[in-house]
Amino acid sequence: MSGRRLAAPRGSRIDRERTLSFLWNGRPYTGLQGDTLASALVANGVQLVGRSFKYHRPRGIFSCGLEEPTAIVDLIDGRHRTPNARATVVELAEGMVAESVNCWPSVGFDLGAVNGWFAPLLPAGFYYKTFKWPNWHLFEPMVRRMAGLGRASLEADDDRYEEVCAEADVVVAGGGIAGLSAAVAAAQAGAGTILITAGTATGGALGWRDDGELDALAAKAAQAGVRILTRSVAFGVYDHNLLCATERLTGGPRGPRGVLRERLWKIRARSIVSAQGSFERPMLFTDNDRPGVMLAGAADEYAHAYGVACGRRAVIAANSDSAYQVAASLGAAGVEIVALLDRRAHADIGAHVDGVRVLPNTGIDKVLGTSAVRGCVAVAADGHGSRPERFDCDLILSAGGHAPAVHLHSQAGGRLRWLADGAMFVPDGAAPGIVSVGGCAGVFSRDTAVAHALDVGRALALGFTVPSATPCGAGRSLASTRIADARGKQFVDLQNDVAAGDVGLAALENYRSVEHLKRYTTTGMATDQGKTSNVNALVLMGELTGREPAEVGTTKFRPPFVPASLGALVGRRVGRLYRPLKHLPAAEWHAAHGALYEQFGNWNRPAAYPVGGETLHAAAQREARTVRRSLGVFDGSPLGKLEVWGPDAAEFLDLMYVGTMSNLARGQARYGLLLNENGIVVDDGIVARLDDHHFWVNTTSAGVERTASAFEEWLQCEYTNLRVFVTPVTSRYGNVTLSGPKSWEVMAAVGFDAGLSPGSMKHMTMRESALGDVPLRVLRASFTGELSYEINLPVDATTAVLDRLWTAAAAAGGALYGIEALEILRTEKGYIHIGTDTDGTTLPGDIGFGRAIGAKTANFVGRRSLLRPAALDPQRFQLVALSPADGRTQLPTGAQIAASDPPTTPEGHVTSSFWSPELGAPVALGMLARGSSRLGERIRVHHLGERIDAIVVKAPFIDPAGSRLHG
Amino acid sequence: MDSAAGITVELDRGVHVAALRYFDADALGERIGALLGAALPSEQRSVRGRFAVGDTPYLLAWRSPNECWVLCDDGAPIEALRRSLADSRDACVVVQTGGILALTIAGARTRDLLCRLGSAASIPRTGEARTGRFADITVTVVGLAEAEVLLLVDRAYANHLLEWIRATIADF
Amino acid sequence: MQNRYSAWSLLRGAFSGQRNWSPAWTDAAPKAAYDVIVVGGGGHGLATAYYLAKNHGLNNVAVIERGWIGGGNTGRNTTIVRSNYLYPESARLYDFSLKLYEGLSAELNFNIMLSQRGLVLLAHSRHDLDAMSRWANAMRMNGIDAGILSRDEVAAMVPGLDMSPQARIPVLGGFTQRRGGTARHDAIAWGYARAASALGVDIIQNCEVQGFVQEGGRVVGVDTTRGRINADRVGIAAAGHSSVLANLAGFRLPVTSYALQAMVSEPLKPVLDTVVLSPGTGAYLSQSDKGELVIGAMLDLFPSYAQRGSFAVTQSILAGVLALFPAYARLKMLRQWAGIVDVVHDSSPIIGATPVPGLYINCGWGTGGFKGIPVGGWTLAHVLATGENHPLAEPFALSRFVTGRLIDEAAASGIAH
Amino acid sequence: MMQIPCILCGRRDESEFVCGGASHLLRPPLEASDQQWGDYLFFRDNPKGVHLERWRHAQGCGRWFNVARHTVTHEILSVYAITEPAPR
Repeated sequence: MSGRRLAAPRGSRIDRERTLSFLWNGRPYTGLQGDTLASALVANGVQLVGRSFKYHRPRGIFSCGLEEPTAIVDLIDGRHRTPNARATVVELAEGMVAESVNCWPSVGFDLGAVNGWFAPLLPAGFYYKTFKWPNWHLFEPMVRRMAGLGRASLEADDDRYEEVCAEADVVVAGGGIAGLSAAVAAAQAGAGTILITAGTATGGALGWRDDGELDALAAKAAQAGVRILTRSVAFGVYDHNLLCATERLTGGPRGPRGVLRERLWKIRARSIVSAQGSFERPMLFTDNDRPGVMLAGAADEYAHAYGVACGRRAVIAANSDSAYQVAASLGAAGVEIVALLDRRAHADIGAHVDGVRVLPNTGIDKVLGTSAVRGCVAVAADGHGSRPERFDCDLILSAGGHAPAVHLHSQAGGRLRWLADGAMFVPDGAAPGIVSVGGCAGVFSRDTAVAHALDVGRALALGFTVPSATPCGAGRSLASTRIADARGKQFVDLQNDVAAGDVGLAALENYRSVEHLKRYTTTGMATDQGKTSNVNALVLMGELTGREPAEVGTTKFRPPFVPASLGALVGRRVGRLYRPLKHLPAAEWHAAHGALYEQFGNWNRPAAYPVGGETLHAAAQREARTVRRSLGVFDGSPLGKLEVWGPDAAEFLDLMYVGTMSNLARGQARYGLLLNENGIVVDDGIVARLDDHHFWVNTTSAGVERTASAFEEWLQCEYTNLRVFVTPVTSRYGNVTLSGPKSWEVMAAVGFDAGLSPGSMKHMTMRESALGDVPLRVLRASFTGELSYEINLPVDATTAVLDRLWTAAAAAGGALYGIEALEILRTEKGYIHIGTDTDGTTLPGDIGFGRAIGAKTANFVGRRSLLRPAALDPQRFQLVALSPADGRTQLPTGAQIAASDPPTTPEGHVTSSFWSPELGAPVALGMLARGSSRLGERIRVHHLGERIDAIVVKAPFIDPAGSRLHG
Repeated sequence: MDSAAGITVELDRGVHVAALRYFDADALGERIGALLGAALPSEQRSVRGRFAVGDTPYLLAWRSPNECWVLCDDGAPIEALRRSLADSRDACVVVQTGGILALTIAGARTRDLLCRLGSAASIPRTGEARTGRFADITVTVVGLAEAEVLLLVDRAYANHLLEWIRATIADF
Repeated sequence: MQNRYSAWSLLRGAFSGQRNWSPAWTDAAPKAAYDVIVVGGGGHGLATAYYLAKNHGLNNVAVIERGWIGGGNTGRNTTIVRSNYLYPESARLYDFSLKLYEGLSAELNFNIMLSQRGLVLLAHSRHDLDAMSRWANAMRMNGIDAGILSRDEVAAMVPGLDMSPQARIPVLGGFTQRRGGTARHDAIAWGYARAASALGVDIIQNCEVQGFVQEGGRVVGVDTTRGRINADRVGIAAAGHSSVLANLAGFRLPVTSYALQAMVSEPLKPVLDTVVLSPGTGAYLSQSDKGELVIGAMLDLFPSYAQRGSFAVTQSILAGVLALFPAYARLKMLRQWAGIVDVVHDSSPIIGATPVPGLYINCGWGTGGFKGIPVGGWTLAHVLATGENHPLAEPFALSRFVTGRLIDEAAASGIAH
Repeated sequence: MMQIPCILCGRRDESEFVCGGASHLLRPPLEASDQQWGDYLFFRDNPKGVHLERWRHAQGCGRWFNVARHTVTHEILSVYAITEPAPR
């Protein structure tokens, strides 16, 4: 318990007047407004916060930012859990509930820690070498239970997320002094500028060091109109300069509707400035994962920004001049610096600090203490020289140099180079559209960074290019942060428990490519994405294989720079807004009349209208029977409707459809089959000629957009000489369909024009008519085999006309019918449903259109494909009608046809199958090899092990002469 | 009508819409100039005017090189326009009333709402008509004034658009 | 000499300070000539080399890899293995592959972590139910395990699915192949590489093919960044880069390269046991043994060789995931990447001869190459060794794009409604 | 996510467009051989480099147009009308 709150004035981010209470692992604590969960835990002396992934070793807080590998916690609010939050960036809030992950029963006593005893048996990749016998299945459940960090809840998230799009001339990712300078300069030069900063204000991680310059810049930014997004992190650069960021919203108290939790920003910028700073690189020494070992800069930030001391007596393990600044600064804050052990030779050290004992060429040989640091033993870093020396301390600070946050630069396609002096990867030139400034460009001298950033901002605003910065100010660091002859475990990746020995094993086993290293050892693959581990891992691999870090290279940087919540990435696209669902113009009317809605394609449609507790099946049977006996009323509004107009419309439709449309007389209609260029049937419909150059085209409900797109593509890209317009009018027209012998009787009763009577209007014709002042386009076509009228009318009149027709139909003993009854009726008639009876292999000849094609002289889309050997194969599947041999057993849809039991090659399958209320027997359609020549043959269908015999029969099942069509 | 601080959203039930289709806007210009008293809008523009007959105000919104939408509070002038082109082989009018719905959005936060529906590049300036992806569906947005836009959307998707808007402004 | 992997070898490792291990495979420098060259050091190429040596006794074989082995789609996929294909030709091919997978850990002495936790396909409409009935029955006829699941059975197998009445994407039932599951992708590459290397195959990394040397119209070798290497039989197994190699050899393929994205969440305690595929939303996901949710997407639908992926597709696929699992909104995406897949019109692979005698190809697996690795290697090895296409691969020859005998596995689940 | 410069509407987000694949394919007549027809239907250059392809501003003006785009960098080098010949 060595962490503690320091006295004012330390703590630039906290408000000492405002206390917040929170629960940590079930125990109450208090923190201050402005604390992170991590700083509050440190202030309360909590040191052990989690357990590592593999060995369940005790772990503490390691950093003060988004690179945190070990302080991973679950946040609990009400029914919801947010797993794997980084305590170092979680803003403390009143009533917060947080707990450790990956430990049981508690973080202090974790049974998983037995793994640590077996650590020698569990080197990198051990699972590739064992658990094979007798079977991985035996071991896997145990492994799965052990793995994973946080726990997810299965309660639907009722918080909300939104997405905002923006444009900017310049967007700056990072609100430290370099980013702020660039933003101010750009805005002052007239550029529309957005600045993205992670904190609650600008200033960056080093903002607490401010001497007034930051405040002045922030004032200038406001004055120049820089739009500042706080609590935001830019996580990805995508094609053509799209920068994406998430903004954390504080939202206020949680209501019953949840809160607006996060906002996704999609910013299209002319130029992007990356100013995301750098991460401190840790030192590799034995047991460098113990609670109480942490990054030096982090301890400094806790002390000054949060007024929290992470320990009383600190030893600093250094490989970098920055350690000296930390020593001085922390010393001033009241943390005793026992010693500064510098791994570098005296000559390489470019800084100094008063009053601190500095030992050059020295590193840590071992850390004393398990759940908390009690001290350490230092030795000569090069393995020669003085004898070990023991230091008592409760804090070990690791200062291995810095790794610039080159992520955005690299995501944008920028290359990296290894800077040997500073032992870091820096941007190698600029990537298109993005410039790095400050720490992420390797510029660690503040004055140079500011000067360069101002130049960059100004130049980008004016449309000039700027030379990349020359890295400076980091001093000399060694690539290797490990002492010679280190023994035991030096952790490279703290969360995934990858130690230096694992890297050695990867080298020994030839997993030497940086990608193999990553995958074999899992280094860099934890939730911290390797921000503190990647450079150490590849430097180590280089040492072990005699290569420079530049030769080893880095793995590719990909979005996201920090993990982004799925909710934020999705925004409003949840629930009903996931994908638009289309509703009928008379949707409420149908609901009031008992419709049982189901989704068909993206339409919500009545499947049936059950009455008196009927099942869907019973309702559909009744409805289908009623259509055949008297009449039914159907809402066909989703039916695709296109108007095709132009001097060349007839010629065009001939080119599109298998059927010929140019010889239709005015008012006549014809069935059309639409193919793709590969000859496959993709849609069908009815084409009616309204006028010489004006056609009405009905498509399937789901196929209209595809058909309209295909028409446009052929018109715009191939038949560019044809003068034709295709205008979709699906939503303009409602469609009320009457079907059944009494259809006309009911229409006549309602007052439809006598010219529409079956006597004067033939099957497959279309008439323009009117009902009162409602203009109509009435099509006589039938998908049921009964006398049918498809009444197309202005959409706003749909409900009224439907209601009038239904009133009369009900009086005449009619029924409303839904999709399910329609399926029964069309199957009884042997009418196909594209996509149900056909699939991605069906050619027109397979469904009986061979002769129609032979009769047509004109070319049409897909025709040439019908002449290939595959199309002429006599073994092709062809549409057939099927009846069960016993006359009773319904053939399951999807059942396979085969003469023998499996395994065998099926010769077809059942595509549509229903119980016919009219026949009192099942009816089915199917595709069968050589089907058209097998009438009367007995076949066998197989369904989930069940066998049913069936007979190939002649379609249709009902009214073979087709006389019912004519009323 | 829906509203929140700085914004109102209203579905305009009375608007009549037609698609005016033409092969060549220039060639057609003279013929319908007499009817509209104005030239057809150029790319991504909208035009406001009054029908020569009856002095009824209309709005034309560009959709494509071969199409613009005609909006009017009265169906009669649109029907007159349709009839006057009935014998043309160069142009036609397809009535879309009821099939295309119009939403008016006004108020200081209009742009805040639009950039929560779609990409900044698809948002029109005043006098423009831009068709683009908003709320994941296709919407034509007409910039009527600095803080006022008209959204034209296929009826089948209007509910979806309205729900997205309502959810968004509830968090304003 | 390679170690044999076992619990005992790990114990020896524990006592030797892990110094007992030998390289998993040896990096070879190219020789002047080989009997067979395999271009592409991914799963398919390495498996080809292994089966050339194992099944056909051809040890004088080189695998040439432009980068690092397993670095293409083998290391960039969602690790799903299954054989739920509709047509007999595909069913035979993919089930042969799955059977090889089932014995692979033992055969290669490398734990590929084949985890047959089953896969569930979700039916979101009655049309889907019918299509799945056909699918399941077709598989059973072809001798492959398959079953239909009721809505309740799906709910029990897949906790967290939105089964509420107001769900935008309703779940009406589903379909399962219990032998489906996942395998550890890197282990496939490394396991084949190690076994091939032990049989004498040369694995040559960082060696890019720049041309095919032809004499009298026949292939006689390859020009590479490390010089000319001769062989009169050359196999290409380069997935998304197949067209690039074909162009070098002077012919075109019926292939378009697209980016296919995948992403993982942060690791979680177990929430999802099976592989879940939702054709209706385009999303498919599983939870890895490490605890990460592995999420696969649909294609970025424009030609691309960039291993990035469009953010619009990322968003759309995650929206699909949240439509199915509304609780997952609180989870975080940890990594996202893309592989370049070789998409063919009928979504079936191309295996066999090319227009250039001596040059053979295995490509066109599109989004499903991982599950096909063992059979892809087996059949490419067969044609390289014998000059005859393997019977399993015969229907998948390049000639089908001329005859029209496509094996349409993409559209088989139904197109228009 | 790319921005595609529509020939009429200017730069818009990729999600408003659909890509129609390779451009400048010559459609053979009915008399073409199976080989020629297969070439037209299926066989593509599929270059790793500049690709001439057609896109439609599907959620905008609906126009098809040609795009010269690099398939690795996704840089768009030019856009031109659907009826224009391939740039050299």
